[in-house]
Amino acid sequence: MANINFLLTEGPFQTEKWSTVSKLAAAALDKGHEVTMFCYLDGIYNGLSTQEFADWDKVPGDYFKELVDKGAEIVCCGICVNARGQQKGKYFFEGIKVGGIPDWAAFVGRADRVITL
Amino acid sequence: MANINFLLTEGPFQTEKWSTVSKLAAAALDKGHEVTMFCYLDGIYNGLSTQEFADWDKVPGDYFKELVDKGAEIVCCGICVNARGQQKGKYFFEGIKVGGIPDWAAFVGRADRVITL
Amino acid sequence: MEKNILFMFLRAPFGAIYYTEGMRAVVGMMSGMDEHKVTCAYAGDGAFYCLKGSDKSESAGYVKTIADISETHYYVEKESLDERGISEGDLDETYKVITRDDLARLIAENDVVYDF
Amino acid sequence: MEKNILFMFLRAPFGAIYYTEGMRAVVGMMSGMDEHKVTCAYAGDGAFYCLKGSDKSESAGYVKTIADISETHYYVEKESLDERGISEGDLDETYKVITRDDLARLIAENDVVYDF
Amino acid sequence: MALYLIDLPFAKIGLDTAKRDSDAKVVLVQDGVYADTSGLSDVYAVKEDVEKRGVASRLGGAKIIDYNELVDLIVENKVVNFA
Amino acid sequence: MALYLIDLPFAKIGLDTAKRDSDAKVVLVQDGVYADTSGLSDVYAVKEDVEKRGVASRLGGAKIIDYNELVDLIVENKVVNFA
Repeated sequence: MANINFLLTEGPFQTEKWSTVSKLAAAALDKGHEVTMFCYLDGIYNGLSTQEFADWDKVPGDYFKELVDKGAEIVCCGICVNARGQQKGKYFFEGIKVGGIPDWAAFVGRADRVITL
Repeated sequence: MANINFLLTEGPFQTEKWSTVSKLAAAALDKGHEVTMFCYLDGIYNGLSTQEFADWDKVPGDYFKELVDKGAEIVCCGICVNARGQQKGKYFFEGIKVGGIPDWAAFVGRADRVITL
Repeated sequence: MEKNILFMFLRAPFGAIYYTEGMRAVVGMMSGMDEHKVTCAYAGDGAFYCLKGSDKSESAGYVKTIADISETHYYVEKESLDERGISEGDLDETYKVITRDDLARLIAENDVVYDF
Repeated sequence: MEKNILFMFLRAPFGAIYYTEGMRAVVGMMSGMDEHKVTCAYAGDGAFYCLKGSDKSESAGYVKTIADISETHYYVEKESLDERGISEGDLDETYKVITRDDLARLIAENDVVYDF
Repeated sequence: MALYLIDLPFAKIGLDTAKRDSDAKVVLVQDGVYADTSGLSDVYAVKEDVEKRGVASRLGGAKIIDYNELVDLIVENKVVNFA
Repeated sequence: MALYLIDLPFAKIGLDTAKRDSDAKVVLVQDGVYADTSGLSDVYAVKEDVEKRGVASRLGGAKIIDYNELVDLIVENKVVNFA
């Protein structure tokens, strides 16, 4: 089994990167691989538990919540979180952590593969 | 004097559109023009009053707050605000309103010029 | 005041949300008090959206609403199609092919020109 | 485990924040427990950043920190320069010109390849 | 008179369209100052964007303008957005 | 063996670099499925992205794969990111 690290630098809705990353990571977890993810820049908005969008059955955040439930380790860049007004991740899903680039560097150290999207 | 409407579809930090728009709008207001702005898609994040970024003297939000103080009318798309987990603009600057596309359509109706960035 | 508005869809569809949120905007522009008239033009990477097989389910509701309000034209630019190796036969019939000269004329005719 | 990491800067600088937040990331990669080794390469529209006159004040602090940690190379790709009409004389001396073949070699040599 | 606001992602089609308008004025904003405007005569570029990128010498005959001058151009001309 | 992950913005340089690697496998993701991969032989494209865009007939000999197969390719090959 492999350890795969994802770097996600864009937020939900605006581009489809949240969708590709969350589905690819889910597939990796289902196959028994380890998944870590660092959310950098606008990527941190994916941690929010407060998304409401009636047009879709599931909001992007639901996919990230499911990754955490399946055992993924997700860390959001704290500098980015506070710069973007998200108050230390006050409204993030439980299990999505606020950390720093050292956490990302450690993920890369443990990773067999690194994917950026 | 002219009425200028801005459409802003990207958020703070990630791209420099927030900077161009806020500085151009400030220049227009200083010259005595009327300014309206509709924040759509990720543009709604510019309304947040909770940004904290120690590397810069001013955060992007400060520039939008100044536009409101100078008389600009700024409306953020409510569907985008809630979809992006920003809870009806709970943490937006006072004076930055949450509305809908009809507000934008009305801005365009009143505008002599329309700028998108 | 009622205005004539040209919405140009220039970004590759699906990678970014503009292709569908732009259509939401078109509906809003037409249904407000001013009853703006809107024309839609696909060009650049936006032209890919006009392919027959591209998934238009997200904007189908908007297109229907637009049709109920007023007659609206959907154009796609020939030069952009040629650059991408797309022939007229590859296109959904909703989209009428125009040249870049025609696009320039649409730009000149409309009061407001949006890039999406 | 220590890794060799290539950071490729591919986006036009200033329009998006990647040109400077990427350098923040480089510092972080080098200063963690694993002490990863980083090489930086500018290519595509990223090559514009290497122009003599481009404002490097936002990343100057990171570059200094990086130099204090270990010797790090900054490359810029010749093909990207040529496509943009940039000659070697237009470049800041920090950036060493390499060919696309060299870039392919750097990609092969490094364990991790990031696009910024 | 129309003023074409040009950023890099839409520069090619925007400038090519502007060439079909004999009264076109072009303003390069943000990464648009990297664009190749050969074949166009009435070209402006935003000072702050030019200075950050260090591209003044690449701009040929483009006039460098600040935000105040850009506001005046916007007020005087219909705006066409390719930014 | 290296797997090049290609999206449209970096497709040109990414594919051109992949051509210099005789062991290259290329995976087109997202808008990358619009890219021109002529000159490359071992090309894959993500099913969901191909179907949304309706470009199956434009892909030449590219193999269409789902996320499960992409995971396998990622695990089996070093990944080079141009996405």
